[in-house]
Amino acid sequence: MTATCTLTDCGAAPDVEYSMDDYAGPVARWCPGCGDHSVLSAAQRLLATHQMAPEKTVFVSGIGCSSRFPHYLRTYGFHGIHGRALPISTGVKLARPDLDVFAVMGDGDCCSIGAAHWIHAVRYNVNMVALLLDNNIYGLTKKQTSPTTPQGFPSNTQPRGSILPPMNPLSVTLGVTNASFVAQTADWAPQHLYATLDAAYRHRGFAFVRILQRCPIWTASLFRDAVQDPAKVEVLVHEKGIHDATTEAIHTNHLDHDPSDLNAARALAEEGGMRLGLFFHDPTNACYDETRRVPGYTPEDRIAILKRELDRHAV
Amino acid sequence: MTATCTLTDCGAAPDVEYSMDDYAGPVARWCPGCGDHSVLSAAQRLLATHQMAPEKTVFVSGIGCSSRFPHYLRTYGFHGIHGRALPISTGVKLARPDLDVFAVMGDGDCCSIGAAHWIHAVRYNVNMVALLLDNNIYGLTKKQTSPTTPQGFPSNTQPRGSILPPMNPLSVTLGVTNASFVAQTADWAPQHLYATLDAAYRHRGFAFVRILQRCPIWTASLFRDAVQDPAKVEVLVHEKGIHDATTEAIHTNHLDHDPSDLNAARALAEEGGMRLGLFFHDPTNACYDETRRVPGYTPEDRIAILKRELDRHAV
Amino acid sequence: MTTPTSAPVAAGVLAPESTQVLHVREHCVEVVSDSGEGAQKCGQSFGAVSAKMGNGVWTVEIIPAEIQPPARTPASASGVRIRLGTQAITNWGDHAELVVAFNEQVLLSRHRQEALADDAVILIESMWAEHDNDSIRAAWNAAMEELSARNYRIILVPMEERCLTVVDDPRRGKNMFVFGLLAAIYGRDTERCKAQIAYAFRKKKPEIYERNAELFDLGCAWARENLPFRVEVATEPYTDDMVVMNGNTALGMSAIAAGMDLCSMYPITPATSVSHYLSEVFEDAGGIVHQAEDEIAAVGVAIGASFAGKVAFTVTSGPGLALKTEFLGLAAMTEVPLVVVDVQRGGPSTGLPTKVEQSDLLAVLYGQPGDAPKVVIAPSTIEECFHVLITARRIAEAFRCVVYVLTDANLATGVQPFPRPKPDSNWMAGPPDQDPVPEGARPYDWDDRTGLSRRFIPGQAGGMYTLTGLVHDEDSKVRYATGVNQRGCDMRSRKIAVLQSTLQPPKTHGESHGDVLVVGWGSTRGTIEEAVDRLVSEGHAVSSANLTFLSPLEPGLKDLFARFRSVMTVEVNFSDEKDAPYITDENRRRGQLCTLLRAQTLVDIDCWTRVPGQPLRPADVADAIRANVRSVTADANGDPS
Amino acid sequence: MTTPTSAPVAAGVLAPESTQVLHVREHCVEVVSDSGEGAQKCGQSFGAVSAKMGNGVWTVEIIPAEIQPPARTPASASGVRIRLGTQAITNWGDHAELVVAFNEQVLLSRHRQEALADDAVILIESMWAEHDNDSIRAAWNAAMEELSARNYRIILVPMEERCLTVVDDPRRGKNMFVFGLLAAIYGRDTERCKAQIAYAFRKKKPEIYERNAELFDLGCAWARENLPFRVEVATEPYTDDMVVMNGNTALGMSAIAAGMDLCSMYPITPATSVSHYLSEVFEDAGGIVHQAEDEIAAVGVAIGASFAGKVAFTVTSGPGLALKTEFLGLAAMTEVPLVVVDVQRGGPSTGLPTKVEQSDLLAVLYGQPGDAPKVVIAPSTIEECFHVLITARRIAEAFRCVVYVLTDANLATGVQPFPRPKPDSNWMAGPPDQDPVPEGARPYDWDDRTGLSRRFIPGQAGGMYTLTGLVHDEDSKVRYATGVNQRGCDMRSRKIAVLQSTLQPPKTHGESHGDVLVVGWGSTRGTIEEAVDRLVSEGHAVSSANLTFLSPLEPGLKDLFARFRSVMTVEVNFSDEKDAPYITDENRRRGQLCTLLRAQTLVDIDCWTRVPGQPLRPADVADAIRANVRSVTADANGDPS
Ligand SMILES: Cc1ncc(C[n+]2csc(CCOP(=O)(O)OP(=O)(O)O)c2C)c(N)n1
Ligand SMILES: Cc1ncc(C[n+]2csc(CCOP(=O)(O)OP(=O)(O)O)c2C)c(N)n1
Ligand code: SF4
Ligand code: SF4
Ligand SMILES: [Mg+2]
Ligand SMILES: [Mg+2]
Repeated sequence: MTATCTLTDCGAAPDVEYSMDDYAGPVARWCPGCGDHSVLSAAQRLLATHQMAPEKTVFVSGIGCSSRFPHYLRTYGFHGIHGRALPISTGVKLARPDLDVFAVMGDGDCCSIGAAHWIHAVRYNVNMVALLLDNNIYGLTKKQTSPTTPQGFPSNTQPRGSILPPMNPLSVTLGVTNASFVAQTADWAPQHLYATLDAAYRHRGFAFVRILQRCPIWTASLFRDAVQDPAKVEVLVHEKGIHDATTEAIHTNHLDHDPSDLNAARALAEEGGMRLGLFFHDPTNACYDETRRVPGYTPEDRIAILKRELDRHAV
Repeated sequence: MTATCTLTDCGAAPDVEYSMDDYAGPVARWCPGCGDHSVLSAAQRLLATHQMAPEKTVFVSGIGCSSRFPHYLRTYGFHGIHGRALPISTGVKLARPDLDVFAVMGDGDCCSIGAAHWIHAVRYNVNMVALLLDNNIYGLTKKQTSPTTPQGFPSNTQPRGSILPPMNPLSVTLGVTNASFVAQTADWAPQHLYATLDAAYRHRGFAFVRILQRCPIWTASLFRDAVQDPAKVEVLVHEKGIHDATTEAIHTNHLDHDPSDLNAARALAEEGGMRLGLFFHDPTNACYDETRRVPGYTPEDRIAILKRELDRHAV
Repeated sequence: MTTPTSAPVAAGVLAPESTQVLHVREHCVEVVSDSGEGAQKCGQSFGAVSAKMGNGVWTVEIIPAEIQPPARTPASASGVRIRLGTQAITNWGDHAELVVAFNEQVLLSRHRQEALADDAVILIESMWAEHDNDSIRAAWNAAMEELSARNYRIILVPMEERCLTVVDDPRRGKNMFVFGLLAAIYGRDTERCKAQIAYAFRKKKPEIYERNAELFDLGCAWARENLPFRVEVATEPYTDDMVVMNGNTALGMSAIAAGMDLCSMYPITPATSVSHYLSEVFEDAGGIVHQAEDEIAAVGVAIGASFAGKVAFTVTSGPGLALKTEFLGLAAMTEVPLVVVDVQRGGPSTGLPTKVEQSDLLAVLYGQPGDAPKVVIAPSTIEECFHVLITARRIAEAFRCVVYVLTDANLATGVQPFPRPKPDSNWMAGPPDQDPVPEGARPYDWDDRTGLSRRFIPGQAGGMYTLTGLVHDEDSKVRYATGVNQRGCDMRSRKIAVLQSTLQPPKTHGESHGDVLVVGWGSTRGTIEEAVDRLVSEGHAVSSANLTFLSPLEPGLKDLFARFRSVMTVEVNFSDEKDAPYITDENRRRGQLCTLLRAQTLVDIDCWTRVPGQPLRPADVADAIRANVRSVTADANGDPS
Repeated sequence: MTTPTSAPVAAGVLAPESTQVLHVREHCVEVVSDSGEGAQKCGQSFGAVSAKMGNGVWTVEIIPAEIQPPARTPASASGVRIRLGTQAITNWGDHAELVVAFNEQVLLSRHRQEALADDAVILIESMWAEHDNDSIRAAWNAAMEELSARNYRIILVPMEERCLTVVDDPRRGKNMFVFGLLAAIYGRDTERCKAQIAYAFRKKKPEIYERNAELFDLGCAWARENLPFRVEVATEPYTDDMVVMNGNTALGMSAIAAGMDLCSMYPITPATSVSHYLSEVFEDAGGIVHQAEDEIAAVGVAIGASFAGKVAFTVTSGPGLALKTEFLGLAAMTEVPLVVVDVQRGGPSTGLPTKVEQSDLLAVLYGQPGDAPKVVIAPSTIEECFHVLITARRIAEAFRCVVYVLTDANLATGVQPFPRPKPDSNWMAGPPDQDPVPEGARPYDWDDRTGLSRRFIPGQAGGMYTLTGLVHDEDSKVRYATGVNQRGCDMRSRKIAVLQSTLQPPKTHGESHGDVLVVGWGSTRGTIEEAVDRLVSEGHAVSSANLTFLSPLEPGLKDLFARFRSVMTVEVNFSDEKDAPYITDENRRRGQLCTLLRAQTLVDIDCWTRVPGQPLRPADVADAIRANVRSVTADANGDPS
């Protein structure tokens, strides 16, 4: 998301002014054990690492448990409407390329009602970070099936079990022309989560991060195995990928994957299984907010253009 | 789309009652040379081949030049609103599995405003045929950039040339979990077009067909080369694929592709170039209209259930 | 028995022999706990048993904003108010007279919202007063200080302590102990209570029932031994069989009773529980609940199904309704029969998702660009919720139009007993007509006088036509010639007038003439009527009228209004206050029904509206009416006003 | 010169010396061809030259429904009506007095739509009468038969024959030949015409200009030699510099003049051409046109940009407006300044995409569930289109609110000269405030009296807050407590009353009292005023008033209405006819402004509305007013009415 796209050099800025606490808003109101807490901490750490000015940072969200996110940070925030975080963020970044923009979405928010914007945001490749907090359920509205709910898992709208196989947000994103950064991480792997956000932030373009997120209230069983047994998780490793020594030590299943290989990324995403890491990265794609950037103007410039136009329409 | 999924045996039904003309509505009002005419003929031929009863067949569309389609057929038709052909068709088929349902969409209709429904229709895998008439432009509203407009091609909203690389509808569709039939054909290859519609109709599930469609008014230059030089087009061939001897004779560039191989299909779609044929086919996926089918009921059945429910709430 | 002080408060000390029995015709009790401690299950069980024993009952849920707000904070308050009566109870009343609170913070929340009567009796968990944790004790003392501004009678109950004798984690059990308290106080039948507990835990293992029954007994016993009062709300045995449920369950049953085939929806509070209920039972009855990818698709699927001859409806709330705007214009234009249920919630935009408001009336009526006439019906009781989809479905099909059913969060979660309906096969739609269409019939063969026409359904031979949202003629052909749009608009609008000609003028509650007529719609009915009754008993000439049809409006309104010296609406939506800065008679933005009635009748109708995020109280409504009565009377006396 | 018969019709035979010159103060001419033959370019060029020579001009496009409908069918009729006057022309008038038709089928289309004066002069391509193709000849004869019902004067013109002397394919050239005809008939200055041709083909090769100029000369010459009449519409030289453009171009310039930064849109007729125009020039002026994936995203991007401190607007029409409903509720709730331009089109649903209607007023006002107060402005001339976004932007920012600008297809494509505006830097917004927020300031620090508050913009240190569509307090914190929603609603509504207090009462066109006042809004203004002038000249006491602000309504309406014995609105939207079956005063659905004014003023305002898919005609409006005058006068005389 910055102008540089090096994935190395994740050290903190030399002259630390803001501490993590400087980014903290009111106490987060998620349930105890909710994975959203851990994403919030990682975001605070990211803000501090990069010493982002709170007033130059905007977190945009939709509606859902996860979309309460901006309220718990001391940056500018836009808690929007359900499914529409991405058009709002696009507007913010188009208007103000000087701001750092993050979008936080739930799985219903992004993959169901917001699906068209999601597809198109990947195309636009606006320079921002998009976080999908995927708890495989509609949390806030109390347990309805979401597009990522595992087949057979019962909910209040599909009490006999979810009818469809779950949508794979990674493969959908990877199917969209112009995808430039696609990664997956998990709330219970805080080091990996942080490293992923950091890589996403450093990416110049639209960085899409799916975060597997625990919801102890409605989908407690879903990630339990993976949380309890690190061997159930495979970590993608590569020199061009996301590096985190702690994660790689805890999860001993490693898979070498070159994130510049789109076909391999798609195949990997398709296979399913629980894999954390950078699936795809192409730092060369043009960013819409850059290609569309127009020079500033003074009122006099505008008056000159208006006069030209009025001349063209003169009687 | 029928209960059988054999792709062979495309001969006409033994006892022909309906002729192609029996399906003809009023004279089509597309421009001379518009590719939509050829899709209409292919559809009429398909209807006749399968002797579909006009009253048991429904063509649903959105809004656009292409969406005028249902008006020109003598079946039931639903000329809906912009971008929403797929929810309407889903409703028709869910309610009435006995009807044959077709959706006809433009590239703006399906890939821009209708994108969320498109993604989700692929997931639902309702047993129907979806035709994307892709002229790479907004036709009806007079030349605005569409998601599939080639980069650099000027339009009335992007007069300096389309800003983004074009979206690839095949790769997006192939990225969606539960995709079951994805093919591409062209209006100027009428035999191939027909063979593709036939295969799509025979497929049990959601058959997505992208049809490259000429618009001589706004995008006359776009397919000119491919139309004039059959060598510019590559035809996918395979025993499990779409077979049409005429097409294979005209277009001598053949590529062997097994449509059951999803990764290969994605790689092929990604490469771009002009390829006609069956990219992917999986006849085993469950269809939402079948998994959701509920037994019929009599008023007495309902009364019995209501009584049970009232008992549960009795004071 | 002690008055609240910041000092520790004594537990009930009076011996049972001195027990006072309060004989009342109605009583209002609240149970409130931290979210997750089960006050709602307790309260609803108590309400259900009370109904079964023959009391009139109305229950209202107290819902926190978050899924799991921090414990021991006012924001965590979760629970239920149960208002009991000898006769039917139609609303949540004014203030709670008895409160059972699991901690002092959730109690504070109710106190601050002015939910409690000035002399309310409060039963509260005793453990916090002497808690090991300093800050908890401090919080308790501060709360007691704050509460001392009122004359509450606070009684400490050792809930935790008692429950620990049976369970390890009293957070999952206190609620049944409290149920026991209430059963003892109100003299509820133990067998019925146990049956209710068994029902509440029907999906759990039998041990769970056992343990909860035991806690219940413990609560009963404690109350019998320690509480110096009982409340007796006389019951009048039902003559009819009765059922008890909330409005959303009633709507779900209504869908089955109406012969609906498909409920197509996208989750949204407070509408979703209609589909939760239906998801459980609809498939047994040949129905489908389809959860679509968004609200646009939800209504699109319903319209597709309806076009194909099935009976479909969609259910939503404000933000979802907004998204359906375009598709609902198509349905109106193409005369696709459709039922839309809007369970209204609070606030503009995302607003107050769990709270009541009646603010979608004008959006429903006028939301569509272009002219899109429609039918709008608002049930005003849970019983009407049970019947409303039967009527709505019938009108939608007979008039080929969209019928909106407006309920709200108050009806959705309010629980009330009503006479058991007798399901009838005539309530249901028949299977779609599949006979060939008669020679020469046309898909929009409008009757010139009525605008009505026969609907063609796919499968009907000879009926093939293409439905379109473009301007079309009788053959459903797109035609832009002058006159074609005028004719289509005329015919679609005419149907509404035809329906109006079949309606009855509204009945008044009270005399059919007088000083003030209060007009309302929807869930406020019970509250308004109770307020009117109070004014009448004070000797005022006040009546009310409830409008069930909002489009078309019921006939005879102008005549009705003329029989009163003043007419006002009472609504749970926004209006400018008359005397606020900058507000004049000319620029005042009025209540939604008020606006509608003024345009239609030209009567100078006033309004009293509030958007408090909770149901109106009879006392506040009575005050508003009283002010109106006063100004009418003053005017009549020539007093300066 | 011959009267129409089914026999061949003679070409103009009179020698030039017998030329009659018609001196008129206004004249109405149509050019109509098959779609694709260029009648629009011809007519618009003629209109522009006429304006430049000092005539008042109004042009209206005749647009076929399809991109390329079959040639030689009535559905193919494409063209333009140009109404010229000595003084300003404000509307398209009643009937065309001169028509140039490229074939008899497109002529029939105009005839059938009653577009032509009973004694219209018709210049028509002669080739079809003697065509080789039997069916064409038969069609010609049938058409002549049908046309003979009127007193048209039909003159055959050998367009094809003459054009073939210069070009091979006269389909691409006849239009400039016809321009030549018109130039000769109306005595247009050749140099100006040539300059106009050069402008029309500025993007083509120079040869193209040469050829078209030659065709123009050919047309002039043929007319001079063969046509026995000329029309002279006196010009009054402009005292001001003038410009000429259509309403959508004017809106585009207005966006630049207002200092807008972003136009975020999704294509939809008839709004899209605003963005086409802007796409060409906006980037030169620091602006962006963003074509979003749908209308929801379009408004979302605009709201995001506005939140971030830039000045954004979105432009759409009915179906697109419907899709923006939810987001516009969020903008109202969160007080994001935003301008929404709705170029209204015909019909409900997809309706009549290219045709005029004024049917979105109530949808704009009431579309959002919950209370969403807003400002609504409707320009009534092309000149007002140029200025409207300057006002709208200013109000949006000063009042932190959504301002809707309602225009329509008639303004969008209508072309009219007006005094050249003098761009002013004060019209433009300054750059977003990036200074730190003062200590203690709050993001919704509503002034209690006015509801106004200061807006915080990202980049302002110390201003960090989270905007939310949930009910929120002054700090933008989500709060569900009683009173919070009421207060927010109050404050947002109050601003509208404050704005109203700054407005002037509307001026009347004509006397400020009398028998009938006609109230209108938007593009019908010119037509209504012309109709009123006719009635006044007949001796009737009739005036009109045009409302620019629809929300808040301008002050003083009740007083104004009281000065007339009867008030009626004239609108291009639907209302039930008073005397239609089943329609009563009680159930009648009235025009949209009429409904609004009745609710607000309680005056018994009548309406005359039509949805013909074309602009209203002064003659029809005059008839409607006349009927109203008659009933007022009859009432006054005690006649039975
Ligand atoms: C237009 C609209 N539709 C529906 C809703 C109701 N709603 C609120 S959040 C939500 C889904 C929440 O699920 P998800 O997006 O996965 O977020 P989570 O709560 O799980 O974090 C829904 C359906 C709404 N607020 N607005
Ligand atoms: C909600 C809505 N938005 C916009 C439009 C205007 N509109 C009509 S067709 C169309 C796009 C046409 O392009 P495409 O879908 O590619 O179809 P084509 O005409 O090229 O066949 C648009 C934007 C509309 N009718 N409704
Ligand atoms: S319900 Fe689930 S997702 Fe929502 S806050 Fe609680 S744990 Fe988190
Ligand atoms: S504009 Fe293009 S797509 Fe539309 S009908 Fe004409 S040729 Fe076909
Ligand atoms: Mg979720
Ligand atoms: Mg297209």
